[in-house]
Amino acid sequence: MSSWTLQQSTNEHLAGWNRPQVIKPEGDGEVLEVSMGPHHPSTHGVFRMDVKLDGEKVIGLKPVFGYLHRNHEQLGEKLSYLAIMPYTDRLDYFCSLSNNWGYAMAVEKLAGLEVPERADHLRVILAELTRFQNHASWIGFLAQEMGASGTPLMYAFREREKILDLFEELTGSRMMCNYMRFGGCRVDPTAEWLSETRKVVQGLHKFVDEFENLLTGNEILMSRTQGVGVLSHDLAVNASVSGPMARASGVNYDIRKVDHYGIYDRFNFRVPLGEHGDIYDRYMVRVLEIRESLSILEQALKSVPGGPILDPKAKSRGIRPKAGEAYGRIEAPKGELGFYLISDGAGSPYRYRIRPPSFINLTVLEDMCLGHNVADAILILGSVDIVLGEVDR
Amino acid sequence: MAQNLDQIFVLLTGWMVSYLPEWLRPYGVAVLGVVGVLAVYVTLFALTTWFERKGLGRMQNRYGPNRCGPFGLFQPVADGIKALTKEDLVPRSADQVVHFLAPLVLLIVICMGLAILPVGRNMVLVDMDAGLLFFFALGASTELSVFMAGWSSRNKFSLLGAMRAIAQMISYEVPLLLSAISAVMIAGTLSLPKIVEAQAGFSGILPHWYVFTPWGFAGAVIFGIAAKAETNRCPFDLPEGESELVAGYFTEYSGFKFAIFFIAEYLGMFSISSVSVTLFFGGWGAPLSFLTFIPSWIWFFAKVLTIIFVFIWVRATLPRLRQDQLMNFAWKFLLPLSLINLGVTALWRFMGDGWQRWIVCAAIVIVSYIVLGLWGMRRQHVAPRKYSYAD
Amino acid sequence: MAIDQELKIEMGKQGVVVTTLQELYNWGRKSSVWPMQFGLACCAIEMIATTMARYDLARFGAEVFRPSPRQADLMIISGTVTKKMAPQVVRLYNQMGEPRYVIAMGACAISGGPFKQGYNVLKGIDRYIPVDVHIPGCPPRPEALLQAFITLQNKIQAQPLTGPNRPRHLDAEAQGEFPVPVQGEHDLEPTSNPGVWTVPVVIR
Amino acid sequence: MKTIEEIQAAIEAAVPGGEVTIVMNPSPAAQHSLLVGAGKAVAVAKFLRDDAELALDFCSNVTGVDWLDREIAEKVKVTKTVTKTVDGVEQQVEETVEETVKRAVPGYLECVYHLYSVAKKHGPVVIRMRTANRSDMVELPSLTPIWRGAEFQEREVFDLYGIVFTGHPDLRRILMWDEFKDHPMRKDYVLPDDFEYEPTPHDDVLKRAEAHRADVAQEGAAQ
Repeated sequence: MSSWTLQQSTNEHLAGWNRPQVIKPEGDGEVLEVSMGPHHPSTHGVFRMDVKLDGEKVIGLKPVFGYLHRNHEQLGEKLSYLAIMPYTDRLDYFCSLSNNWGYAMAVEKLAGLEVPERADHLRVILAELTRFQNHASWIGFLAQEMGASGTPLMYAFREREKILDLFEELTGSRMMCNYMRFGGCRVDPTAEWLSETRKVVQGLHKFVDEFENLLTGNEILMSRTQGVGVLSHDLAVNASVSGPMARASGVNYDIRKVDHYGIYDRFNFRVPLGEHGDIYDRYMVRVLEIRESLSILEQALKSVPGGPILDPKAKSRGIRPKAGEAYGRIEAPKGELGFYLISDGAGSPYRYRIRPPSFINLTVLEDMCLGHNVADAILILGSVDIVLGEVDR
Repeated sequence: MAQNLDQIFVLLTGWMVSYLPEWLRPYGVAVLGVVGVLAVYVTLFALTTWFERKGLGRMQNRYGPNRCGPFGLFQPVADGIKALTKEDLVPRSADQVVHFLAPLVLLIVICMGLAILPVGRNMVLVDMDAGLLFFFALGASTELSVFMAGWSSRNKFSLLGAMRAIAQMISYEVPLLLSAISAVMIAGTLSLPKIVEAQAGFSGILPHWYVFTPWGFAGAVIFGIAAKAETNRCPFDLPEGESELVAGYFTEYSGFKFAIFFIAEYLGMFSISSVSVTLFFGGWGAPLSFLTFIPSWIWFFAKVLTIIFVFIWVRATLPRLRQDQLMNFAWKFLLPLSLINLGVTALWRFMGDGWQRWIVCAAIVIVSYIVLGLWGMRRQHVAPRKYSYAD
Repeated sequence: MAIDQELKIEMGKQGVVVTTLQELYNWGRKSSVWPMQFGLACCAIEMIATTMARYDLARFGAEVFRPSPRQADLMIISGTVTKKMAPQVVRLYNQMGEPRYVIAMGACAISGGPFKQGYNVLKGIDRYIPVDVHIPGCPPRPEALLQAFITLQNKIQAQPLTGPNRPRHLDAEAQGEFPVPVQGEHDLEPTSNPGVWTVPVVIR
Repeated sequence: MKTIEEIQAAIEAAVPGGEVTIVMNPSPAAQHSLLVGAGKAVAVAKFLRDDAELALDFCSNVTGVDWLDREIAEKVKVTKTVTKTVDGVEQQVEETVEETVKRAVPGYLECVYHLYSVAKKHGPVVIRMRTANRSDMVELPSLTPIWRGAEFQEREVFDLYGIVFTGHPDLRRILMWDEFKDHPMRKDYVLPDDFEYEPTPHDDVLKRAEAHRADVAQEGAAQ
């Protein structure tokens, strides 16, 4: 292998509209360079930001990744298709079931498998429950980063535990569910589980109301988040920002609506959009989104049909798709989660690639933070909703 | 009997001192007083850390510490033992002397502030004529030690924390002083026991506390907010700013020095709550006329603990402000409001008794609060929003 | 130092608490273990869940998560330590004041776990720093972390303050600072700290 | 949305000399892709983004793929002059024989872009670029100036595969540390770790488990 001299980072030579602007320090130009992370209470794990400060104003910010680079992609290329499934749990460890679905869908595309009705319903139910607990915890973490001593986080985790109990009862694990299979799901839920889920979903409505009463109208929260970290519509699209973050910037793009994957066509739900693209919009879009999730959950739970949960033609163990490639993507809670698979006919993929939403959403972190305070930079990072397992893979 | 119980500590001191020779007695009184006050406040500190952890836990649906002793009451003892025996680390490049001095300076200054607090009838260590002035002078010098800590650590987070602390504490000193002055204007003295005496007496069963007047209520609120900022408590805990600056100015402190910062923070909280109790809540006076049989010092500490509870409650509820918002709040909201409040106090003084002054003063306070508040919110461009859905 | 246990229990019944300096010191240490607010990967979420309302680590006096290593006593290695992160973990450990404890939480922290075959994954943090308690699981449930915490408390309680088995911080000759590995061209250098970890002899 | 052939025709009309060829995908997913020559790749990408009908403004996924040097066995018809004995007379006869010829195909590194349109809500259009070989001609033009979303992903491809993107604003290693020299996602990368001394060898565990089972069986029999 040959080696190259690395080009040093310069933004000036490429004066495109979609590059971060360059801010010069005021006054005598003394710049304080602070490396926030990899150990920092608010970087959601082992993320690092190299921040240049003029006073408290951020005039430069470079994200540094890789502190949790666990080689998912290379491991995937050594493992069988089925053995990759538990690894997808550990990508975005808040939303293992969404990741399962994304991967299962990519393999189904690659191998041409069908999913039975019942399994499709279950997938929707589990993915929306996952979205709910992810967004609720995210709101808690955002308040935590604002310095709210963890009270909102405690309330969010109280509800999260209820949802995790459901997951555990169905799949056997709280966090690492490993539930989806190619062409369906692994375990058939009992009628009791479904009625228990209905009960929990009923209770979640009250929780969202209570949570919003606590937070949405709070003046400190509003003044901390409104007008901070603005991301324009055009930059969001150009920088491939996806998920709630893009929708907060007014990008009308929800893969559930665009790709019509699963059975999302059958449910009535709306896609909330923000106008300003600031942190408050990201917060509100998520709050409204979990309300829509609850409505999807209620519709799906009403109409779970009987029947098998696994495509009888599908074999999960020892699956060997024909040579070819497939890109499957879903609307994960954090954005577009894609899996790109190249098969050469062997038992393990030739190339296994994850398109991580939170990693790509971080592209615009510098643009959003420039000119703001350190405290705002922390909030803006929090508003992106990153999970390091997925960012670094 | 009630009289004796009320004065029990005074009598006790007198009895113990009576065994000393005549020329030693003033010193005896001083030593006993200092030891007594320190012991009480340090016990209160231990109790409050426990109370805070339990209270915070209860507000968050959990138990809080409950393994050490009954209800976890010995938790502070365990923390104390650990903090005392923990290794003391000093960064290699730190300014060793200043790094060592900073917590000491803070503790000494704050302990000195405890001396002038009237904790009960006839129970004050030093009855200064200008006690309040002395207190604020000491309060101003805590900033120095915070800055010493932040600067000497040679840590960027500490430095940022120290800068924030200086800016914040200097800014909030102004509304703190201005709101205290209105009480001084009415009482006509800077001596804390005399301010308490000025609030003695009852109309019917209600006491004559300053907080029950329009200017006093506004003053108490401003004083309370500024006090939170002075003691770096949430929502003004920016100098520590755990989620932003790791641990702010004491990031590099460990072991007992860190414990001293911890103690000093709590003692500062006590002393400033004590002063606010003295200025606006009638000091050691009973809240209702038929409750005067309960000793004065019990009332004093009950009031202080109530205010501490409000501190804890606010901590469990509110997120933190940002630096510029903090400054805006101090200079553009609290400062004008406290200046207006000074005018209202003067008006109150010169309008004489009668119901008119109640209406006029209350109207001015309320209108200025609403106008300033709306103006501030408008300038911040902060409002709830309506959201639309895609097709 | 030695107290007759039976006599002690008897006196306890009479309302007289007898203790030794060692017991008091160990009790203080074990009841006030402040963990560092330091999450690495998946297990960090379970660590957070442990501090939340349902499991409530605060009951043991450990809810004071300090973000600064100077003020923390316990480092919970909650997740995969990658080779890029390992030097920082060792440095953080060096920055903690004695007495300090380490809990290796989860399969990854113990041995690399499911990611062991990865090129950037350290095969267990005990290659560089001494670990007090290992918790298996991927991730361990919050109950497992509580169990580990109680195990650590029992371990502290049982430590004699003198003699050859005394804790490291009371041993003047014990190593205080652990060498931080360097990120080399292909791998960490050295790949383990021989003072802490030796290559296990495999008998086949 | 246009079919892949129409897109190819549109590109060739708009960008002359774009060297666009279609790579068919035989799997049921049928996501066919366009192989774009490195020379005009930026122009092609700009066309794909700005064309009113395609409007592929969203570069979702950027991937590197490593294709090793391989040997292709091909059946080739060869005409030879063979000396044969026909009817007792030696003659020179021309004969066509099928032979298997082995041919070494140089490997290459590939970069795959998945494009979607947010404005028109269609996709994916897959474009790929290939390097000349795996060792020294590993330069490809960066498409970050067209789609900002490719910035970190191209850095990642550079880090893990070693494809050098010319025109990238900030090409540094992203996941591995700066001192690292290898490109670990390449198929011929050798792990630095020696798993030989790892504890719990599997055979040993199995043997012990069997012994244990035998013990339990014996005990059961004894009782």
